[in-house]
Amino acid sequence: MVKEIERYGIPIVHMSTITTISQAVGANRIVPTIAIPHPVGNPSIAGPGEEALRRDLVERAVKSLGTPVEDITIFD
Amino acid sequence: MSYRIVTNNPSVRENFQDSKLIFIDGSYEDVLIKVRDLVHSGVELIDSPLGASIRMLLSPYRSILVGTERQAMNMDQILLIEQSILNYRTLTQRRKSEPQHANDYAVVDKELLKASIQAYEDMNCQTHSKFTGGEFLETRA
Amino acid sequence: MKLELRKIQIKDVVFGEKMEVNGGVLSINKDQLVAKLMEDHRVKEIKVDLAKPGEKTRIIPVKDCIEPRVKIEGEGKGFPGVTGKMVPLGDGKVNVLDGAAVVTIGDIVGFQEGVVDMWGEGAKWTPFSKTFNIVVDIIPVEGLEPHVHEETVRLAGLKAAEVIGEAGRYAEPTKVEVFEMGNHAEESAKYPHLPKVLYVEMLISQGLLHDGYIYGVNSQKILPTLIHPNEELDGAVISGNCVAACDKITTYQHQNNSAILDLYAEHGKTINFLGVILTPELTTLEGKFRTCDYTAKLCTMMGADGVIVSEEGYGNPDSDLLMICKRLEKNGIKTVLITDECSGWDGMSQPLADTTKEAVAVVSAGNVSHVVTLEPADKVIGSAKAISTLAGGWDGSLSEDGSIKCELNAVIGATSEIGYHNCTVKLY
Amino acid sequence: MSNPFKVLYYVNQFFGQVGGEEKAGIEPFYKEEKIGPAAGFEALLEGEGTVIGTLVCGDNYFNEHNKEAFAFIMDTIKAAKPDLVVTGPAFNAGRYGMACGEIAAKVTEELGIPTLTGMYAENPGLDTCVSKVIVVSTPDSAAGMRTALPTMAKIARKLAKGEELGAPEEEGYIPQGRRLTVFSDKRGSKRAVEMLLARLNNQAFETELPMPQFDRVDPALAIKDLSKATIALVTSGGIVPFGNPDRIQSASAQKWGKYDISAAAALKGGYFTIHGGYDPVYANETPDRVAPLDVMKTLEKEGVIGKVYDYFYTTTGTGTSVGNALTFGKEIGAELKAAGVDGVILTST
Repeated sequence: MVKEIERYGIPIVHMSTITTISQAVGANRIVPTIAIPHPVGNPSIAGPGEEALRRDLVERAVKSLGTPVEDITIFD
Repeated sequence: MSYRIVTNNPSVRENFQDSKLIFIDGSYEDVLIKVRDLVHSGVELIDSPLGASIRMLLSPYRSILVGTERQAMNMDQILLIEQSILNYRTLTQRRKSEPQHANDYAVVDKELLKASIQAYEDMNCQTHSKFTGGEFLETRA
Repeated sequence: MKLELRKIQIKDVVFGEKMEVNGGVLSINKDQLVAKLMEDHRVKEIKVDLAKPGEKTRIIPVKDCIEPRVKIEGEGKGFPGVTGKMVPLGDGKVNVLDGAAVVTIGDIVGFQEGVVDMWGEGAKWTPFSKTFNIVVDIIPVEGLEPHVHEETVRLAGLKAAEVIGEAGRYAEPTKVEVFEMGNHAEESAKYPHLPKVLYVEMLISQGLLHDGYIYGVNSQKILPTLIHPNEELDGAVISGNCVAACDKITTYQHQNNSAILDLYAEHGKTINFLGVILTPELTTLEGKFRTCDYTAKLCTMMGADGVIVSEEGYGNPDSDLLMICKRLEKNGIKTVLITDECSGWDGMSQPLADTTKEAVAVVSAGNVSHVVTLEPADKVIGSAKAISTLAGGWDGSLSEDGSIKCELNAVIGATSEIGYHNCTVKLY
Repeated sequence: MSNPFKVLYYVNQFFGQVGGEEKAGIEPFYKEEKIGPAAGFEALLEGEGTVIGTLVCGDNYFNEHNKEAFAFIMDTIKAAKPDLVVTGPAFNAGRYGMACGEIAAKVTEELGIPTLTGMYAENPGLDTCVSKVIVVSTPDSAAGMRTALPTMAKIARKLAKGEELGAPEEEGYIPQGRRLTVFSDKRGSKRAVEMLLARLNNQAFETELPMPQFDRVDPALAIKDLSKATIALVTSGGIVPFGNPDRIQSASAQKWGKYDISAAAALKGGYFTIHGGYDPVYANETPDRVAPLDVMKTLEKEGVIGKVYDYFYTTTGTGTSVGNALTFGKEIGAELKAAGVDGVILTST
């Protein structure tokens, strides 16, 4: 899916826990996430801590879209 | 050195202590899925999930060794088990079950398990596996 | 080491009074053979039958194939470490009943396939349709533990080959093949400019009906080991009746390992053949690391420029195969793999259970899921029950005229991963 | 001699002799005549087959009014009942190739009529049909008509008679991706030794089992000004509105969903997961843990990004076939492109 969307020339960032899979499916911008059942959250710190964590991850993803890359780049 | 056996083989259930077993009342694929869930939660995958012969891939029973403790998630092991499930489905999609041979499959599965446990105990080490075999194809995402 | 394989071409096989070869006709004294095999108190009954190329005969379920031979000069009677006293192999003169094979059958477990058709469509797919087969059906006493049952069948087959091999003791060979190779220093001095090549032979080593043996040692218990090609050609490696019919290495195929023979043929001409590394295919991931690292290390230590790696089985051994390849290529050793593939009935699925980009040179010995149709046989040696297993794999596989649709998977030696057979895969 | 088999031919406006690019918008029409390459094609069948008619459609019309074009084309073919449908050859013409490929694939799949087309190996239309229909390999321009048509005619005769085709390179068609077991004149070990010798001597060799290729796409250009950018949120984590209105499958998804989130501040409270591949408890508590709409809306409010795109897209990852994942990506990407979306965040479980 990643590649097909990027083929339209739209930058796409893949937020995924298993970065090796992201690479295998052809993502160029990758943000590693927390865990498979909750990639952008962490129930064990539910509350403001979790919100801050999610914001951090999403900001990283947004910034990656504004960052020129030439090859697979992991934003961690 | 501790392990648990994820199995749907009744003959394995009869021959091993309950504390060693995660018994699945289901199919070979259900065993793989249980192993997948465990690996995702950080449990070590000790055995390769699929057998070494096409014949045993058609077995109704499967027993797989996993670790006992949750550790850091191992991406390569996750890839391996995920890919194994996909391969398993491809390989068995055309096959019928062979209830007449269930007992034989149970015996061979149990014997292969014993060999695997022996190999694991022989190894006498506690390092965590870092499987970096091939680059598994993945269809996720 | 110098091994002479003195080939006595067998043109026919008959039952007779004596054990002998006369004018290319192998005569077998059935009673003598049966009596010898019945010495094992675990054997309840032995049935012996013959199957010749072209006959409408089906043999099923085949456990192992063994070439009958006798050593007429040098050490080693039978299979040292298994049926005979332990001695090193690889030197001496051996009389070989070329074109004959002992084929063992019998239910160790009911689901075992393994068909050899001596005629028609089925014959094309197995190399053992071209041999004169002495089929030995081994029925053990009841209540044997499965490992003991397997061992009983294994030893009976090896002994049968030994007893029948005696028939060739005084026969004149039709051709003599000499395999001679000095130590590495000598060979490298002789051929300083030839690239050094090793052969890595992987062996399924995972337990009941998934084992191989080297001088009687279960390969589960070894680190990868270096062996002289002559030793394998002389019977040092035997099969453990693996359930993988199409891609197991039968004992016959170890005795006549095609990868060894084809590398030997180039030795001193285009390559300097250094030897064979036997590598176990283990079940545990840690075990796989150990053997794959060790195999790559041996190849590097030996200074190999090129390596051929052959697999046995399908599934988890694919990982070993590719892990070895990856390590060798990273060490700068050019590697060629021989494997078979499982790309589904339509040939559209991913062929291997694993993949690595370093595997740039791969020989495919066929798709194990390729479907073939076997005509009804006039005579079946073995078990009709096994045919129903063969035919019962999926709906509609047994048609009204009695022909069977089955996957290559069930045919002995069809997709041999030591490259013993001619199957390959083409992209359509 | 039996009756000649009936061929229905498809061409675009150019080969249909209607006109060039200026006529690319014409609607499809059908004539019981041999138009353009159809005439030459029939002659090459040497009396074994006859062209009963030619369908002509403008390339732009086909691609822009796909549904309407197909409705007419399929109805025409159903009524004409040909034994074989031939489209093209399209050479390297992209839009024409898409039409030739899509029509050939759909006719054989839905009507069970054998089809045949011809293309240059890099024509983008190839992907739409190569696994389902025989595509004759042609040069990249119409100058190759003279070589393409005889090959197509030869294969057409075999297809119409139900004869099996030989290997792709012998027959002249593009490999369909089926790996078939055949016999080699050399045993496997001999082939391995020869391959190794070639490698050792730095000569060319051909692997018999190419490793699956990880096709790569060049990274798209970065967004210049994030504060003006519209960002879309997509997930393969199976997050759907309560009740799963589109009934998206929990595994092996056959479709994707699209939901208006322009008025929502977060997914929490209106969405849950139907994904069968992971423990759903955490995602059901707070679906934003899988698809972080809450944070994206905050960033929108703060002006870090210009806007969150009005729709959120979802599907399930587990077991979704590669083919489906490709289709989903293409379809979703096309919508996002059309809507002028500047960037995409895709989350996976």
